[in-house]
Amino acid sequence: MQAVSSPLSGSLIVAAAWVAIAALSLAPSGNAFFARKFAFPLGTLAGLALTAFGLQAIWLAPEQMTLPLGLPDLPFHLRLDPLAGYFLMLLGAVSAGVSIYAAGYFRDETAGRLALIALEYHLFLASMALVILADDAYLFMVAWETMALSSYFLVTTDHKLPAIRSAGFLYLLIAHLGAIAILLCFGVMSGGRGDYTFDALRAAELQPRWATAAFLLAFFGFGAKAGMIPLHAWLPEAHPAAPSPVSALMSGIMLKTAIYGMIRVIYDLIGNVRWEWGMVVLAIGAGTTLFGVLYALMQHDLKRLLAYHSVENIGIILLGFGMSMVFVGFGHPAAGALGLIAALYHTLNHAVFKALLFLGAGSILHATGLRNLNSMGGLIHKMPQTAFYFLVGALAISALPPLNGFVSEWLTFQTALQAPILKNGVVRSLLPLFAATLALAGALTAMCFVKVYGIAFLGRPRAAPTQVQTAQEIHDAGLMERFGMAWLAAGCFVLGLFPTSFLLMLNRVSVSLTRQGLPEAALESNWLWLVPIEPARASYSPIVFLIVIVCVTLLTFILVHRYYHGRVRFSEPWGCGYSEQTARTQDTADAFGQPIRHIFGPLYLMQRHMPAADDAAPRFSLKIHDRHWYWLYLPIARLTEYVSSKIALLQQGKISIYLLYSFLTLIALLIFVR
Amino acid sequence: MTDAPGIAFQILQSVFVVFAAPLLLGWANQCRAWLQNRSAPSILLPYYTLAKLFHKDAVIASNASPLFRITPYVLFGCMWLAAGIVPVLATDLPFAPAADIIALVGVFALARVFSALAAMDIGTSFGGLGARREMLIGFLAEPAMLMILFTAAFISGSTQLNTIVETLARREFAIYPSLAFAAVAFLMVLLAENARIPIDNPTTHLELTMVHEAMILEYSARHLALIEWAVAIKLFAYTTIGIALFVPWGIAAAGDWGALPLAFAALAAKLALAGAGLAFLETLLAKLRLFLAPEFLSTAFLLGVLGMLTHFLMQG
Amino acid sequence: MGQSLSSQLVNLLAAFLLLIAFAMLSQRRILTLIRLFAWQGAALTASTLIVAYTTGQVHLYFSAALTLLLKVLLIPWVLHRLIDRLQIRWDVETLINIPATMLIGIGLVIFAFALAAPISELANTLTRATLGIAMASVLLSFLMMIVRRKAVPQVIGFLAMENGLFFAATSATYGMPLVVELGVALDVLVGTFIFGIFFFHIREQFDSLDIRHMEKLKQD
Amino acid sequence: MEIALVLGAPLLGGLLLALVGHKRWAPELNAAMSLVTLGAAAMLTGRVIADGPMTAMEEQFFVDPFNVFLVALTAFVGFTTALFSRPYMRIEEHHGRLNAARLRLYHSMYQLFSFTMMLCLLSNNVGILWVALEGATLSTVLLVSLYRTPASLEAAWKYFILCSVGIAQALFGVILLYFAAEKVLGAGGTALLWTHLYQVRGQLEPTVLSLAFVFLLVGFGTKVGLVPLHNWLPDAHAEGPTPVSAVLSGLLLNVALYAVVRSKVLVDGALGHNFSGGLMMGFGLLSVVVAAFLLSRQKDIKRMFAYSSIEHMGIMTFAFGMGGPVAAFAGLLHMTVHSLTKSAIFFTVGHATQKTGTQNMADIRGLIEQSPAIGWGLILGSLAILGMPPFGVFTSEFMVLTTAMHEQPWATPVLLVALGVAFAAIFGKVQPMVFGETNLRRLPHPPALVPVFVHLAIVLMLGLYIPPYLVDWYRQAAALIG
Repeated sequence: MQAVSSPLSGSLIVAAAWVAIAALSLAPSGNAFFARKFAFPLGTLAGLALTAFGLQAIWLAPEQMTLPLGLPDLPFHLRLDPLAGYFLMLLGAVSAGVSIYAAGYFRDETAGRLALIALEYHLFLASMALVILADDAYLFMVAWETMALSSYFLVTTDHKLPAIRSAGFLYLLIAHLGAIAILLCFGVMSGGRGDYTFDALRAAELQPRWATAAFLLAFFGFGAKAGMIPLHAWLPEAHPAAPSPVSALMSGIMLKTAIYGMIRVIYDLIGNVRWEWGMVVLAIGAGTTLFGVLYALMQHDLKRLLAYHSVENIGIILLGFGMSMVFVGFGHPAAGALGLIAALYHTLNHAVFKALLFLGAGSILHATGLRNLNSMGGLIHKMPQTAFYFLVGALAISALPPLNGFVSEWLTFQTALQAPILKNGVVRSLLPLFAATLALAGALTAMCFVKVYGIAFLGRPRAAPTQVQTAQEIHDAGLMERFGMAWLAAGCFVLGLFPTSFLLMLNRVSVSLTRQGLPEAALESNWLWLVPIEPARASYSPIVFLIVIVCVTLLTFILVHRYYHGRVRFSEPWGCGYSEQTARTQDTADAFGQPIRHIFGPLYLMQRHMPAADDAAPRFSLKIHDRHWYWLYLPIARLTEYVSSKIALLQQGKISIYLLYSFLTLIALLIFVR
Repeated sequence: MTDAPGIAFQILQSVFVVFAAPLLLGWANQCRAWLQNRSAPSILLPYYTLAKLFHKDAVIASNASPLFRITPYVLFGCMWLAAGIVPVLATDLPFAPAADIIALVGVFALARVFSALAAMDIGTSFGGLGARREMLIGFLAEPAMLMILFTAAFISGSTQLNTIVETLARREFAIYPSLAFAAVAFLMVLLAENARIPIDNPTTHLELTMVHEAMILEYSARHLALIEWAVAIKLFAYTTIGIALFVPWGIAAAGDWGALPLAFAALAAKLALAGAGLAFLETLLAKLRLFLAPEFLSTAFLLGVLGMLTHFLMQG
Repeated sequence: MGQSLSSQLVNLLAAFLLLIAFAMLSQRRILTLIRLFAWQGAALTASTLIVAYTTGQVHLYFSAALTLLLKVLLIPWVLHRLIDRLQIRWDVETLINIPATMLIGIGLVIFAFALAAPISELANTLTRATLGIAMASVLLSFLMMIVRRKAVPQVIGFLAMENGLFFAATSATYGMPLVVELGVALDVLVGTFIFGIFFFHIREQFDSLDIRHMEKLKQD
Repeated sequence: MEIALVLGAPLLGGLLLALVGHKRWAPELNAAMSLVTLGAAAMLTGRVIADGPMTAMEEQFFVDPFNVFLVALTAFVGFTTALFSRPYMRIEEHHGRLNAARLRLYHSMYQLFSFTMMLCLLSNNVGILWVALEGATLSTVLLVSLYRTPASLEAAWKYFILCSVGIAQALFGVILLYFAAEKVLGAGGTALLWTHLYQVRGQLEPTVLSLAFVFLLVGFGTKVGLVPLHNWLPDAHAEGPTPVSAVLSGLLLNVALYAVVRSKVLVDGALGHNFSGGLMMGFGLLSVVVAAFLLSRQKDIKRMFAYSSIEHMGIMTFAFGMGGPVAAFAGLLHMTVHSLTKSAIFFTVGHATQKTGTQNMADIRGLIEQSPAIGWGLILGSLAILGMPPFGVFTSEFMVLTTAMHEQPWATPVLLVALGVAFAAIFGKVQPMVFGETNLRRLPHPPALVPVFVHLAIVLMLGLYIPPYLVDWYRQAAALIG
């Protein structure tokens, strides 16, 4: 029991358990018995254990361990400090919900597919745990790329669809390019000493020039994984392509490992943060936020829409992180700690609600076979429980109080409001503007989720019956699925209502990273009040908030029913008295985004087909293209193509020319020797 | 913070706001009628309307979901909560620390999201249209509102309305150019958020122009009454936020019974002016096309930003 | 035979070797080319014999005998048979015209001499200057392989290059150890046979030994 | 004794199979002979690891950790390839692409090829090494043209001419080396022996050696496939039978690189500075970059993986050029993992092309659907060769790159860009072949896929854990290379 009592060895055992589950899933048995019955529930238990170890580790001193694996000069180093503990908790808690959901979701897969999914799924989890535990560059890279690889195979589960193949390709390619940048970053950080343990990297004192280079590389490399612009292109392709629980893992957790890496490298390994870096992060973060939400509004594929929202939320996390860097760079560590806490809190929040939303989307997909919002409608009647959980997720992601999304955005705003302590006038006035983009994004997100929820769950079914399985077949999610969603929905509430306990945890993380936490006044307040700086400056109490709002609403309800009657008559919808009200007259997802297209028109590359006045069968179609393809990705592809076409000219098939090459090489070398 | 007089004040204010809110609406309508040379309805008309609606039988579309039926209560609750937080009569209310200005904006957003969802529940063309337009206005107004509030927050160094009001009310009189910008922006946001001309027209049911009314078309009787009431409270809350930010003088401290009459008088005067001003503006302005709304609101947003920048510039 | 005489003789033969290399470079007729190749072998044999005689290295006699057998008799004979069987007697075509080739060749000779000069200083053998000539003839053969369009002259070029190498080995170092020389000779022999097999295969597939037919595998 | 067996088994096998190579059981005999070689190599390895370097037959042969490592690798891959070629060649015969006579040639030459490589590795004599390397060309050239199609003839012809000419330059280098060594060691047998040359390397004439190294590099480098001397390589790989492609890529290139590295050690000793290393790094880098960019233009699957071999030989050349214990270790490790992975890839590619009847990548689709093992083997192998962890190729690349970062910082970004381009190219081509819809035919004989997964498993293990005795062994070898 000694081994399990230490969080580090405990976490390692969990990772090993996941690997073991993965291996066992492959064991040939009738109809993938193990994978079907045990793999995912066991994975859930492991996830819960990991949550406990992570929570424990936040409060303990960092712990290190070396495994006799890896390179001869660089065996696997592991380290569990509060930051890692926090992310392990995130991984464990969210994956527990997703795994139990997956246990139900994958019930009906064929044996071969199920075994593979269970294998890749648990390898994916284990590699993420190792990314967080890694304490040397080699193990980190191995775990990092294993994570990319296992998720790639998960993404391409339905590889017969060409779109999914190209999504998988793009995903792994960008992931690999990012990994190359990260590797180079480690190289820069080691500064030529050739020691690649994180301890050595931490100890290295870099010249500002090299530190900036390392920062840029890390930002690029991890940003590619996190899906920040302009490296986001893979994300809206790959996340929807995967089976829904996997999408939930990818959006919910995998993106967060990139955030983890960024914080680990920039704050912990490089150190001496400069405010200019923070401005870069802020600029990219703001762009990512707006881009993500504006493109999300244009989507009618539910999972794609959610994927774009992941882009947006990464932007929000980057905003908090960037502000933190600016403050730390200017020598205001307390404000910096607040920004870091806001970013980390949003990381956890996003993990919870985005996983929840993807699971909800998965339930819809399972029940109706639909991903296109334009064909959905009225699902709240067929799947009320899913509808409830999805509503929780939607409210949370829209940053509405008293759920969790609001708390972290609130903290980010509070960070921005610290701007007056900065001396630099430009930066000081820019920070609130970045906060304004956050406000804009928050409101747009609310709009987007009104669209999603209103169109998918409310209203009347839009699709003709032939398109959908017949109405009777649409059923609510199964028990396991509901359990998973309930777990995550509960997470949305807990994180939203008890932020103070998490604030203390995060304060500990921040202290362990930057040796500086929140001011005393903030920490002394009791659990009821969330106070980031001091009570007079800002406070928020979600519990009081919730109680008041529930009481008031109930009071109203009771009063109304007490003093008046509760009579209700049911009838056809009124609709201003128009008689022709069919399901087709409802707003579609595309219609809902129309004002946004109108206002932000230049941002989009639209391909619209408008029906003409005399069209017999009028059809409106709309395709939105990402401009990044045209100014970034395709030019790079063309440049590569061009270079290789020029190099290919070397090889014309003529043996005389080949001999000439050898000859000239020889002559050139001989001249060189002389 | 949670002493007995404080709680008494809190309850007093909450009840006061709920019951006074329709009065402001009635007053504004009356003023407007006068200004437009119409014979004015009674100032109490909103109360009569509410009473009438509460007595009627509710008619609900047969495909309505539970969401549709709880929304009026949620709306009403949200607005009531907002009214409890804003320092209308007194500062230092016990509930006030539960939510600062950002959370206040959050409360309004919550209400907006619920009303938009309810609008889409029945599945009529109008509901979707209204919800879409409402969210459009919302996403433009919300950042502008935050910018305005940030300006005030920067001046007072706090996002607690309490602290802001106290800082502004108890200080020596000074002209803040930044607040001037913010005030104009706030006015614009107020008009937009409360579905007033030039963004929306609360008295129209024309499909081309209606926003808020389109969302509540399917509601009737007590549900409609609650919504209408909530709308009135929202207007009241916004007006009092404006008062708290820009002309806070005369407000009492919680538990200070002596200052209360003065606070009442000051509030009544300020609200009467505000209602009249609202009516004046609505008479003067014409309804904008829907697609000019973004221009209108982005102007508000820019004014808010300008106010904030002015603050930083002046402060040096 | 004194040291100076033998070294003069070797130098003379070296010059002869170089001359033949040039002649091969400019030669258009395939039969003459084979004949020149045989002559080159003969010169090589002679020089090896002289070195062997002068230095008394016994294994060089073997080497000389091997050269005579292989390069003067066997390979030319095989080549003759081949072109008889394959009926290729037409003129040799080149990719670059012959005067230009010759000019490049002269440049190469100068280059090789310049390159070999500092090394020749170090040599204590009687034939110090020959290293440059050996290198020059290797390079000239290389050039010949580049400019020829038909398979057979290319092979002859390759064999001539081997001659140059042998010459370098004998004149600069008094020959490599015997086992190596035997191995090299075996390789050359096997190589020639494989070339022969190839000629037939190529001929069978392409109806010609023009290597322009063999430019299909390339990048596009 | 073991040396005699390592050399004798394939030689005997070659002669035997020249007589009976057309029989039904010839493939089994082929594999059996390779197994004997493998056993002998294992014994030899054990002995060298235990007792240290040794020489045999009047110092004509010698074994040290460096070459015994390659002997073991060559014997192992030689054996697995023989296993693979058993069903492969039968299927080829079944498809009518080969007849009994050609099979006899194939089997005989396969063994002779093994023999020449072993000779090349074990010989202490630079001259014999040269002879053996030329012998390796001669024994494979007829294998490349085994199908007697116009394309295969063309490929074989280019292979033959370019490699022969190249290797002739190496002979000149050997002569120059002898010329220099003779002054120190005296004429006669010992002046060409590595062991002796190594001892006196400090006294050799630098001018001559630098000149010699140029010739040796151009000569052996042609066989390594260094750009711009590489032009024979893609053609020969693409047109020969797949087992031959596998051993060419997996083994012959290594052996040629072995010769280059041996020469480098001598020259560095004589010159006292890293002249040869600079040249090797230049060639290595150029090879990596050019090959990476050419990868995306390939249509033929074997040709593409041939370019990938060029790229990886470039990485190894770069690593050895950089020198130092870590880089040399990485180079050796890379040799191992590249051999294993690349041959595994060629095994899967072989069966894939047999299933589809084409080497054109555009026509190969959906392997994973019809034959999961081939599909998984191909995609995992490709990802491994592209340097995806946790496979061992990443391990060595990591070591090369991290060493380069402090030894040659300028080269690192270039290498990384090339690796990125290579990734996009290969992965972009492999994925559609593996995934998607399919209509493949069944093979008349069950394919041999055990070798594929054995290779990949070893590579995977090396990515996560390098056993201590292997580390020790590599370290000893790396110390020899310096």
